[in-house]
Amino acid sequence: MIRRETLLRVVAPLLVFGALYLGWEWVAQNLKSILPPFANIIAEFGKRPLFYLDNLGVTLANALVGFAFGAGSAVLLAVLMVYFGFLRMAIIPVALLLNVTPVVAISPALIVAFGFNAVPHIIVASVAAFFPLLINAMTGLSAIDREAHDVFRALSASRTEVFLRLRLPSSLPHLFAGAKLSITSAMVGSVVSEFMGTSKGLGATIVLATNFLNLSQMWAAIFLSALTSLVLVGIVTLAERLVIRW
Amino acid sequence: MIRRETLLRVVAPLLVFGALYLGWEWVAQNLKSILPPFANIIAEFGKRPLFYLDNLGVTLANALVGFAFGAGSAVLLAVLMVYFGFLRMAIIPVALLLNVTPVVAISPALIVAFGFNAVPHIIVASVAAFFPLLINAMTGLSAIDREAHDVFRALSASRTEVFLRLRLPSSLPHLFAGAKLSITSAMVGSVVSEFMGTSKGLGATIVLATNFLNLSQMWAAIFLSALTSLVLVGIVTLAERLVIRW
Amino acid sequence: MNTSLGAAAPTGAIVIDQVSKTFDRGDDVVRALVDVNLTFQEGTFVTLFGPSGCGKTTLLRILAGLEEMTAGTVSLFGETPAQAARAKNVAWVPQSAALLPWLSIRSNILLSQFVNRAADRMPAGDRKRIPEDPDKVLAELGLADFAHARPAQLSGGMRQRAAIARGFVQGAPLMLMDEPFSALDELTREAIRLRLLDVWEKNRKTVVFVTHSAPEAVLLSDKVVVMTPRPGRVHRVVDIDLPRPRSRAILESAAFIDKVREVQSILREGWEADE
Amino acid sequence: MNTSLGAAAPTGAIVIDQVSKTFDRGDDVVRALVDVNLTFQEGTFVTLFGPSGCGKTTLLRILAGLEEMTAGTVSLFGETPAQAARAKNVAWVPQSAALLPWLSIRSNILLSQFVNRAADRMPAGDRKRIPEDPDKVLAELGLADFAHARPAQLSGGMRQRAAIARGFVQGAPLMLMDEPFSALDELTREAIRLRLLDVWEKNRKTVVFVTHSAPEAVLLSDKVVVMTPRPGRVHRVVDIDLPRPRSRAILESAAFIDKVREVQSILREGWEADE
Amino acid sequence: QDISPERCALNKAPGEVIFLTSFAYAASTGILDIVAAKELGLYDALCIDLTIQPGGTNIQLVSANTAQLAGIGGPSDTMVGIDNGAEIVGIATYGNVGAIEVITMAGSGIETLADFVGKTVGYKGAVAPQFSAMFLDNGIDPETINWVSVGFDPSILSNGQVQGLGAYKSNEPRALEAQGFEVTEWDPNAFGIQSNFNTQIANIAFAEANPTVIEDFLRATFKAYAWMNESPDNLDQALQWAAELSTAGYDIDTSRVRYNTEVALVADSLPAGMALGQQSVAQWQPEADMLERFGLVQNKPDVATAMSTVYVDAIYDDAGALIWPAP
Ligand SMILES: Nc1ncnc2c1ncn2[C@@H]1O[C@H](COP(=O)(O)OP(=O)(O)OP(=O)(O)O)[C@@H](O)[C@H]1O
Ligand SMILES: Nc1ncnc2c1ncn2[C@@H]1O[C@H](COP(=O)(O)OP(=O)(O)OP(=O)(O)O)[C@@H](O)[C@H]1O
Ligand SMILES: [Mg+2]
Ligand SMILES: [Mg+2]
Repeated sequence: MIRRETLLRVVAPLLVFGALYLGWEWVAQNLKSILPPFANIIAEFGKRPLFYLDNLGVTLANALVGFAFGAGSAVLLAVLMVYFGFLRMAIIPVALLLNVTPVVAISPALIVAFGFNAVPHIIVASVAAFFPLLINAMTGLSAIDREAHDVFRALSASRTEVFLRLRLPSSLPHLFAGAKLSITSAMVGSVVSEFMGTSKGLGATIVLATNFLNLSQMWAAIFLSALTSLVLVGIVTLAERLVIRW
Repeated sequence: MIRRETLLRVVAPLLVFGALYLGWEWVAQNLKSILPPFANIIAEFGKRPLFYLDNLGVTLANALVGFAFGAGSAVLLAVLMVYFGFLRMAIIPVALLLNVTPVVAISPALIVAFGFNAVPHIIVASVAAFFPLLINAMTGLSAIDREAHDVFRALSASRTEVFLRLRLPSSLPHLFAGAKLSITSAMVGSVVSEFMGTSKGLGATIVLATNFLNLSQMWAAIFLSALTSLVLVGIVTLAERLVIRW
Repeated sequence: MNTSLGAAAPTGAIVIDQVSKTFDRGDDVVRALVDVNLTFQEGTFVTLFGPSGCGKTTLLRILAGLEEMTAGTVSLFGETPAQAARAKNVAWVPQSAALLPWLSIRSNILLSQFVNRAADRMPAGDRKRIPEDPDKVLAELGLADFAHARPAQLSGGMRQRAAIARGFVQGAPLMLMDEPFSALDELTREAIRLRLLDVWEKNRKTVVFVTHSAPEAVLLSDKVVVMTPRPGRVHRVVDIDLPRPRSRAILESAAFIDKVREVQSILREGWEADE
Repeated sequence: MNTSLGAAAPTGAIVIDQVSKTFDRGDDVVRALVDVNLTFQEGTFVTLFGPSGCGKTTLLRILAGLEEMTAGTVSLFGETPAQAARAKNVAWVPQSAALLPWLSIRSNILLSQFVNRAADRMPAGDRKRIPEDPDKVLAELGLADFAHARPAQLSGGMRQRAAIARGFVQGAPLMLMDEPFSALDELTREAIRLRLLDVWEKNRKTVVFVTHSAPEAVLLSDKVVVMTPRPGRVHRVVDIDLPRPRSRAILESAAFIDKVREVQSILREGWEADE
Repeated sequence: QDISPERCALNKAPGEVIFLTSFAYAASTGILDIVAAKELGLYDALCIDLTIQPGGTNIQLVSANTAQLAGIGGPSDTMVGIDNGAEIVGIATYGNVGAIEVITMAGSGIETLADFVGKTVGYKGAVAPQFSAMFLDNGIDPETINWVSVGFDPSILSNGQVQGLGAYKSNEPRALEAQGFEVTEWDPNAFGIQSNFNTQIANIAFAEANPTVIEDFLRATFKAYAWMNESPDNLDQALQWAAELSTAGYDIDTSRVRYNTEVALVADSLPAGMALGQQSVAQWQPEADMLERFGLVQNKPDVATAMSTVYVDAIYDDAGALIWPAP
């Protein structure tokens, strides 16, 4: 049974990816200016590995720094929001509004404000990372076992003690779930922010390639960014397994 | 107590929005090319109400049609995935990959493929709407009460009966939660897709305004899209209240 | 232990013959039931009684066709569990009430009429099921005023009564109840127990009932099947020969208290023999 | 009903004086407790017994300082509940074990030492608490082999024993237990009951215990406080004058069975008077 | 060092100066000359610490002084930006003729401007007022045309996704011809619409505070422009530099054609007595009138303040020759 399950888990996606591949190649053969042959994309990486590595490095660095800021401030705010109802009611509408705003549209303004350096890209990545973690952290930090909380309260445990010994560990599963969404958003945000204001990074690579109709390069950069996101999610999942062992 | 709570719920966000407003005005006064005075944005709507209404109409139509397709196919797939484990394992990796791909980057290719009409914009909106609803629908459709399911099984209820009388109603809270995320994504996707391939819609309005530093118009369009998203979420919430009365 | 409750095992009986059940749990194998043999005549109230993990739920699920047995056969008045389920001839009352929160209580208890209509079209001769009037059942169980309420508006005890009502309305010749009162407090439990006794004594369906409570088992049953765990076996079947109809008064009687003590010590004896 | 269990109410006693508690529920007001008066001497095992909703949990939470009373006063050996909690002089054993899943059992039962260190620095004279050796407590409760296990690896009964161990390790002069066995099955429950009896008879802390089960109340207690709901009042306090130490044998004794029946009928009497 | 120490100090004072290209590192006048000047070290020689960035929202970025210099489409863009409050000034304009036109496929059935009604026409960024004027002057309401914003791939025209395409005279028609397609060009100039192309803009405050930087930026740029015109090898060297900067498969042959086409447009349209980059009110005024006519500006543009002739005039001697080295 388990054997069959494992097999399925590998075969099923392969079949779908296979079908997608055939569809892709058909388009690449018949509508040349839409998709390049898949082999060309792979060849791209072989041709200029350092080029892709460099640009990935820039994007990834912005994404990770942005994630650190966005996720950090989201968790911090969530903590404060759990303790101060006022803050909760104050922040949520603003966070909601931020979440429904197309950040890409604001990225030019950020470049104007912060110049041609990593800052605007990091800000976009942070903003993108912020919301999913805020919501998850809030849920996680609020959803503590009521009876365990009673045990702490009956011992007159301080707020800090309740936080460190109950709230924080209880919220870890939610925090990791949020982090997975958040790091993907940060990566996508980082790529999209590079559509303007820089000539480095996967986003800039995509734009340049689009301008010059270099489809292989464009798709190579798109896939590279998608795969990197998956790897990042994988790393967070691994960290989760290491941390949450109960 | 309840009175004070309600007051807080209104006052707290007002305070934050007030602070944001002051910050905004400071920037508008001191860094003219980044933000326009807030009053100018409001004035924009007064000056050309029909212009904004027309463009909003285009964007909203694409977003809603895209939501209908994306959400519809997500729910349909989720249903199939609940019944066919093979499909579940096949689709999830593809959906994940799709979710981590910056759709904006693909929108030019879609325009090339589908031409200068609403189709590419609707596709972007659909793709954006797809993932959140897929995940939520899957969770909702799988998470049925085991004991209620036993009751159905002991009656030899058919799969269709279990689906219609147990799975579907049980999953409604999840479906609505997914729909809220999904409709926001569809709206943002619709706006962003209009950055290219059309001269109509809020996205196109933003791009045009940005090119000529028409900041009031740019921000008017951004706010209009954000507010519309909030209204859409509100409508879904209302529908939820009407449908889920238990 | 080979326990047979009747010499003959005609169509009008429940026959559990050499039933075993093992679960695969990863590399491990859990023997939930080993060689269970039981026979009950129609109209009997049987209680499966035993400590946690002795396989009570597993056996009940096998009768309901919710679980496949690993070995052995079961006949429910001449049908296999699967056939009986297909004909809606088994009513299942789960541990939690498991009502559908979006339906009114009345719609909830009519569930058996909404699903598996094929069973309703079976030739009248084959049908062993006589659906009951939902309003009558609701009234008997003290829920008449709540027919149009939603489950969320009811207390735990009322919800559990509704779940029992759902079983009765189905009108199946066999009713299976898995610890239907375990989530309730003692007083509510006592009240609902007496209700069940009352309703059951009027219609006398065959019932297989699971409980952890010796007084509950003795109060309700004609036969108490005492089971032991690791692996799950039938330790002894105790006949409860207290007169019927029974009422609250019986709870104070010496015969009752003795029977409870007997059942408890048989349980303990099986448990200790096992340890 | 005004019930006083001792003429004098010295420092060495728990005095509950005219305690009332109402909850605001929207526009509604729920009277959970009305004019409760109780006095217990140190070292007494008291059980609050009564139907669901009679305010047992509410009273216990007031003693633990988890809930404010609306009227009245409480003295726990001369301290208010808040003061007692601040000095870690009250051990709280909740209904579910509420262990922290990320800590080992040993770390879990040491919780009282990890938090509120200020209480540990109080002048020795003020300290009423004598923390116990965790390993000794684990051994007494049969958990010695599981000191380094995680809660998820334990059965429900073992988890509940760990929660009780956590209470004992704290060494507080007053232990409050809210239906600590209600989630367990009857046999496990009986075993853990006897364990508790055993350990308690060795150290004789003051315990206020809540249960729905009359045999449990009678087996463990010196005094059973029978309560009635709507609103929650003390109906009668029953002295359980069975000799100590008590053992499993007592369960079969006529005196025990009579006491159980007496408590049950007092409960029913309060309940019926109320309806 | 081709500059006096005093002037060098002045040029160094503002620190890093950012120039935004109008379109990546394309082989256009106003982009390639700057890339070449940078690579030739001419800015360094004049003590300007110049950084080249591919642009985006150039008007906004220069107005905010996030970048100091940028190339944009032409005087119209400059004046619309200023009308919206941009603090920019035009410092030089390359071509005195429009660089853009509408193209259609030959034989597509579009024979007159009237045939555009109801057709889909692609544009980049915004619909150029030159196009609107061309249609309106010929009795066709531009609103009856379905304008869509497009990217830079001209195959949407040959594939039939659009029936018309706003294009650079130097680029898309040439590219399509190279692929063997025949296109019809609808040049606003031919329909009597006077315009200009490629204006370099600067932040007003920056320009006023650092006039020597502006002058010497133009000086070095035009020096490189001349150097590229000196020999095909020089041009190829410059194209090579641009190719290295743009990471995306720069097509040098196409780019050479493009650049030469633009240089020809610039040279052919240069009014008598003016040197490269020089501009005048007379030259800008038709565009200002056009903007006003189409309501693309809220206030009548003041050409005299929208551009400044002082910087570019200062780098030429009386004979119209570039002064090198700098004073
Ligand atoms: N689906 C399953 N997979 C693996 N093991 C199972 C499964 N269901 C039951 N078991 C095991 O079979 C044994 C009998 O379980 P069962 O639930 O029938 O006991 P029970 O008598 O109903 O216990 P309880 O009183 O706790 O409900 C137990 O050891 C249990 O762990
Ligand atoms: N936080 C609360 N808000 C409102 N009402 C409450 C609250 N806590 C308890 N009550 C009400 O107070 C009454 C007493 O509740 P309590 O939980 O003390 O009863 P109990 O005797 O412990 O019942 P059970 O046996 O079900 O645990 C009930 O009517 C209950 O609904
Ligand atoms: Mg069970
Ligand atoms: Mg309680």
